[in-house]
Amino acid sequence: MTALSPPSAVDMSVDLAGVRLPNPMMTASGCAANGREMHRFIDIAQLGAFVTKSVKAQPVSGRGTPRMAETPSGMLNSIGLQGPGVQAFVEEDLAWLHSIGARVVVSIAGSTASEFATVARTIVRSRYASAVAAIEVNISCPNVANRGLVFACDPASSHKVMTLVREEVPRGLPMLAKLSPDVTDIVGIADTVLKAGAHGLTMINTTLGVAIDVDRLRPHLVAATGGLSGPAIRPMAVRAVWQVAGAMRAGRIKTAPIVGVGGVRHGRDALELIAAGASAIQVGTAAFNDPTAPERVGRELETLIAERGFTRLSEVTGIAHERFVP
Amino acid sequence: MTALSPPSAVDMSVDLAGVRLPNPMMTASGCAANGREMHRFIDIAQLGAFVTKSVKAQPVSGRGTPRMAETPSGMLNSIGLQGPGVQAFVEEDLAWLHSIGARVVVSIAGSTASEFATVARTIVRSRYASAVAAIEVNISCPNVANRGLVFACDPASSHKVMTLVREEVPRGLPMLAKLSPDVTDIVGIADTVLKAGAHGLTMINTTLGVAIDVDRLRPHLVAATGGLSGPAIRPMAVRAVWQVAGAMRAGRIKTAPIVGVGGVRHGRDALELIAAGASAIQVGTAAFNDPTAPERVGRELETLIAERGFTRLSEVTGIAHERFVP
Amino acid sequence: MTARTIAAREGSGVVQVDAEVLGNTAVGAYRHLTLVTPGLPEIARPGQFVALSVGDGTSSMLLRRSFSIHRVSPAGTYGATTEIVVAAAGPGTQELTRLEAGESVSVIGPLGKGFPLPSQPVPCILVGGGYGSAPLFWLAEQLRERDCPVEIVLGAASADRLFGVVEARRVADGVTVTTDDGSAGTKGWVSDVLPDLIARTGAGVLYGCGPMGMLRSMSAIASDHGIVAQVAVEEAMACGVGICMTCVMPVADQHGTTKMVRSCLEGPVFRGDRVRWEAFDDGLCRVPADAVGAPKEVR
Amino acid sequence: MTARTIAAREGSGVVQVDAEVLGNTAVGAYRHLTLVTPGLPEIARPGQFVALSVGDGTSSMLLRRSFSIHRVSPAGTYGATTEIVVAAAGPGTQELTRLEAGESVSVIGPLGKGFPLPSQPVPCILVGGGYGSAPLFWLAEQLRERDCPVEIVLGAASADRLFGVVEARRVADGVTVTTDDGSAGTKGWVSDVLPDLIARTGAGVLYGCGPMGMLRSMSAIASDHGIVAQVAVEEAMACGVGICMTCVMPVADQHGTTKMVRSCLEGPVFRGDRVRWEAFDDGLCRVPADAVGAPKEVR
Ligand SMILES: Cc1cc2nc3c(=O)[nH]c(=O)nc-3n(C[C@H](O)[C@H](O)[C@H](O)COP(=O)(O)OP(=O)(O)OC[C@H]3O[C@@H](n4cnc5c(N)ncnc54)[C@H](O)[C@@H]3O)c2cc1C
Ligand SMILES: Cc1cc2nc3c(=O)[nH]c(=O)nc-3n(C[C@H](O)[C@H](O)[C@H](O)COP(=O)(O)OP(=O)(O)OC[C@H]3O[C@@H](n4cnc5c(N)ncnc54)[C@H](O)[C@@H]3O)c2cc1C
Ligand SMILES: Cc1cc2nc3c(=O)[nH]c(=O)nc-3n(C[C@H](O)[C@H](O)[C@H](O)COP(=O)(O)O)c2cc1C
Ligand SMILES: Cc1cc2nc3c(=O)[nH]c(=O)nc-3n(C[C@H](O)[C@H](O)[C@H](O)COP(=O)(O)O)c2cc1C
Ligand code: FES
Ligand code: FES
Repeated sequence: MTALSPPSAVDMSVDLAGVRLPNPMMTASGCAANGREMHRFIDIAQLGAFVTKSVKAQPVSGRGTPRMAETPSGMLNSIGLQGPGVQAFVEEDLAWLHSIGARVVVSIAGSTASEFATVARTIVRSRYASAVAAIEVNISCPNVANRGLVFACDPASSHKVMTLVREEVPRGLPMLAKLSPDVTDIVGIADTVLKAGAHGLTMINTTLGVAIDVDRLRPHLVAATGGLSGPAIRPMAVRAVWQVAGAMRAGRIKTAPIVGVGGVRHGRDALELIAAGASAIQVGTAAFNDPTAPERVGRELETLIAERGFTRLSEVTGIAHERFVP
Repeated sequence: MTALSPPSAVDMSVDLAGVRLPNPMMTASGCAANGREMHRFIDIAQLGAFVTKSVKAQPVSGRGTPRMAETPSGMLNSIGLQGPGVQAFVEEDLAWLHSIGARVVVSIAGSTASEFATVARTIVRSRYASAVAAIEVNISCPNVANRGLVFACDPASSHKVMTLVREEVPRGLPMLAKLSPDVTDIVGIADTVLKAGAHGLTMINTTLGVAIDVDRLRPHLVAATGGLSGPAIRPMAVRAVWQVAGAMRAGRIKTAPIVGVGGVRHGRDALELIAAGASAIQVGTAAFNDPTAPERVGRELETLIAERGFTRLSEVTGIAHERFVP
Repeated sequence: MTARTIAAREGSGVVQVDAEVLGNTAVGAYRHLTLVTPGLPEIARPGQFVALSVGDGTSSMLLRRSFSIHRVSPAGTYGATTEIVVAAAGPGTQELTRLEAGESVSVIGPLGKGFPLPSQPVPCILVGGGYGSAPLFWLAEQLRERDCPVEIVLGAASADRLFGVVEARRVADGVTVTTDDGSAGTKGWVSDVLPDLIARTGAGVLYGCGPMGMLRSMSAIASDHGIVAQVAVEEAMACGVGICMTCVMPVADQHGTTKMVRSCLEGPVFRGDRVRWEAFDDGLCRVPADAVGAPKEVR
Repeated sequence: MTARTIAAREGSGVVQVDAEVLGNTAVGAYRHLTLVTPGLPEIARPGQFVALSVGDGTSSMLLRRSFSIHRVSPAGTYGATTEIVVAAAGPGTQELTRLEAGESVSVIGPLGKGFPLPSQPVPCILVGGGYGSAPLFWLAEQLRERDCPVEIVLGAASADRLFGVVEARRVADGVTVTTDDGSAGTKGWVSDVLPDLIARTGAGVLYGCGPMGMLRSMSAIASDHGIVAQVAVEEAMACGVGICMTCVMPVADQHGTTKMVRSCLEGPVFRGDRVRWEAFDDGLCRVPADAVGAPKEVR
């Protein structure tokens, strides 16, 4: 991407359920706003794809503050899906992303299964739909109809969301289901959403955490609980990808591309997820430390792959399964 | 405990389901071997209790190596419950712990529910049983009868283990169930084990993770997966304690003491768990960095509690629930 | 180690550099850091800030720390420099205040919107609480270039927590000092001396930087006197660059519509009468019920 | 900063100190660190090691790093010191090799069992691979005090990865150097020169410290010649003090029973013929089927 790229020509392109991306690097939803701010540091149109902040049907103020707490090698957040609502998102954000030529993965959210469908419909029917490379369905958010239980923690709710969204998404536009690690059996949830029509999986969303303000002796976050992200959770992300890719390789569940996310800060972190079975990589919290991270990690990853003698990224996807002798 | 103690006299004693401990500090199972090694650095008889490495009925070699990988602010381990078996444990380890006057929490494990019961029986009937302050039932280990699924991830298996162990444990000896965070609903599991007779809960065990060796492009651990521990997972531990203590306070599940464990390195970390609802604290991975940590953290905790104007540790247990206004 | 530019996209108005620490000296309770930051000074304005990362990539602290720009100098013996004043509050600032000359630190800036300058030469009062005074001297110079008479009020808990009393005398027409404990200047708060000072100077604008409570009472005083307060707020920030949404606060726009806006992007300087101060209480800020997208149900 | 004792229980044979770094100098590809470690030198023996922590408590690296003790000196201008030789391998050793004089680092030691010394004055050959030679010079001195003739063999990938050639000449009766690339001494491995050297000197004991492959072939050569090899192994360690169980390896006891023993506690020095070398392959070590408590099922 820049002059620092290795001389070797590694084919970094990715086939994301039929959509070709020039490289595997993406932002992570909610960790790059809707593009303009990060575009001051790197050209986001050069990324494999830009992932938007999860958008709901109506404007959402999000939570009060404090909304975040720093934790060892990570952070907790409880933003509460703040956003302008899908209409304003299309007119302002998607329009701008379209104008700069970015490949966009639109992350959608809802409080009910039908809200997801409404949001998806608005996106795919919008005049900027040509910029959309994929829809990422953030099922790791609370379901008001089920005591606020996160959709992704319940197979039936997950299935319903994916089924309704699939009806809105045209052929050829991949639909990614974004999974939560906070389940007893992530392979089971993966199986469910793939059966419901997901073309790929994004793993993982944050894991639930709490930090206590030890001076005030109360929860640090105004919402008490928040999502834990950053390098601290990387082993959980690699584990989720490892388990689900393993189940795919063993034929226990349908095979589909996996987008790896969770704690990627350096190229070697991305390589861990790729070797465990991911086809593409999202960089979230690390961008708060370094807003060039989504691009930098891609460069580092390319160098590492070249150094190991491969000529194509796809040769490395899932390689750790082949090299593992139990 | 040492000359560095604050002048203020905070009553740090703990009532652990009827057993009085002079202070809340414990080692964490598997993070202090069986005492002799750590005793070279601190007097383990001065701790609230010493928690042994989980012991099974027969000798166990554990896994091959590598058995560990360092991760950001944490580590993965797959020791595989290496140990001498309960007979040798009693004769060598429990005997020694008894001889130095330690209060011992014996952690027991099994591959079947009845193995847990066998181990418990051997411990409580041994000649050193008087040193035993509590039995900690490590249900976060694989159940051979259920495809290796961890007992703690399945309510029925958890219930069975606790029921069988309860029959072996004499009145007055608390039985703690040690829970895994790798479940969709930890409050549900807590409810189950309390109904099965657990007198207290230890939370949390490690969470499952994978690290990839990016040079060899295969899993770093010989067992592929391992347990993630250390400060990285502290927000998950505080969350588990927060949720379960919250359910107890709301009367949704039986009230019982909680032993908080997960990522405690400094006094303020312990204070987070205490404020979230823990009555006692275990220090695990941090002891690998500083073998005096179980004792040091206790001193730091006492100072923090005194600085905040409290005179008893028990006043602080769960205080964050009282100070939280949703 | 010399400074290295990591990102500097044309027209972006912001650069990311691995800065070299040129100096780190004690000033009262604070540390004054001088950083070699190519490309930054030319585009910075008073009231903007920089975001620094902690450690060298193996630190357990991932989030950036924000600091008002105290001064910039585009050219000098060591090239472009940016100065900040840092209080060692928590673990990150403790590490930053230990940086030694020659070491490297990642700096992003200038960030946020600076203080708007009056188009007319109106008298101005600049109020700094603790290290909050850091950006005010540079602001004062710019105001005086526009012929605005400048008064500076510096307040702090105690004398060692005042920053820039000498510098204030150099750049302002008058300086007032208050301390909570009376260890320097008038015993009390800056809000105690402001009403008289406004009356005496006929100030048209108050500029403030410091703790939320101070900014709030400044804003109230400005409203009472029918003048404008421009306040630089300090909301907890994870990124400083607008991508994390952690630094929001409820601010009304010109139509009176309240939104949760990012203080790192739309702020840190806000008009005092636009900030919904009543939402802040005891270290928390709740979303006002009339804010756009506020939760429907009353809890 | 001066050194501070954290733990030193009577009779424990080990201390934990916040050591002061006295010096850090380059030696070939390595760094030679001198640490002020009160209480440690008096109780240390050649072959034992120290475990250092990384950073100051906010590092993301929690686990200790182990290093052979190169030398100790109980008394000196700066008090008790311990010297180690560090190769910057991964992120932790990179940070440790950057420590500057005056900085503080937590040290625990002496740890593990050292090299057993022969009761008779038998000729000995000491074999060091790379930085593995660090503990051998001190060992050589102790052997020569017991009238054992000492030969030292130093091997490394290349000349810059040899440690202590000059020092070897000072403490040994003969020195042989090998490098993989022939950039110093004989081109080849230490195992190429050992058989002749054993034959020539009539050595009764081989002492070794270095990579596993080297220790393995040394052990085989010793067996071939009917002599004893004492090898200091390097297994990945998290704590160094015996509480984590990560550093185990399959070693047979005097009755031939194999157990997974902690190399930080029962090692790092083992008799070469007791180590189950065949269990090690390609960076992994599997539990031998006949080890105590080995998994029942064949996979
Ligand atoms: C616009 C702006 C200008 C500032 N200018 C200065 C200055 O000139 N001098 C100075 O000493 N301090 C200044 N601060 C405050 C400074 O950013 C915090 O003191 C610092 O971030 C705390 O970091 P820590 O490591 O000490 O605390 P920690 O509590 O460990 O910080 C954890 C996280 O919370 C964030 N955080 C915590 N407290 C604050 C806070 N008060 N403001 C913003 N983020 C916070 C940190 O950025 C970090 O991401 C400013 C803050 C803002 C928003
Ligand atoms: C008894 C003993 C003596 C040693 N003596 C020396 C010496 O004198 N000079 C020297 O340069 N090195 C020595 N080593 C090796 C040194 O400990 C490792 O190179 C170092 O721990 C690697 O740390 P890292 O941060 O570079 O790597 P990382 O891979 O980041 O280390 C991660 C974790 O794995 C452990 N680890 C990784 N590799 C090793 C290893 N080879 N041995 C032990 N633990 C490891 C570390 O201790 C740490 O806990 C010795 C090791 C042992 C066991
Ligand atoms: C501040 C913040 C906001 C987030 N918002 C969203 C969101 O709106 N939708 C979503 O699917 N994930 C969201 N996430 C989760 C991230 O996309 C990502 O899955 C997670 O943070 C793990 O990756 P990381 O460790 O690289 O950050 C958010 C994460 C953070 C830290
Ligand atoms: C090396 C290692 C071995 C462990 N062995 C056991 C064990 O045998 N039984 C058990 O219940 N927990 C075991 N644990 C889990 C710890 O007791 C503790 O629950 C967990 O590590 C979280 O605490 P920490 O972050 O303080 O380490 C082990 C943890 C580690 C790191
Ligand atoms: S600090 Fe990240 S958006 Fe403002
Ligand atoms: S390194 Fe921890 S037991 Fe040996």
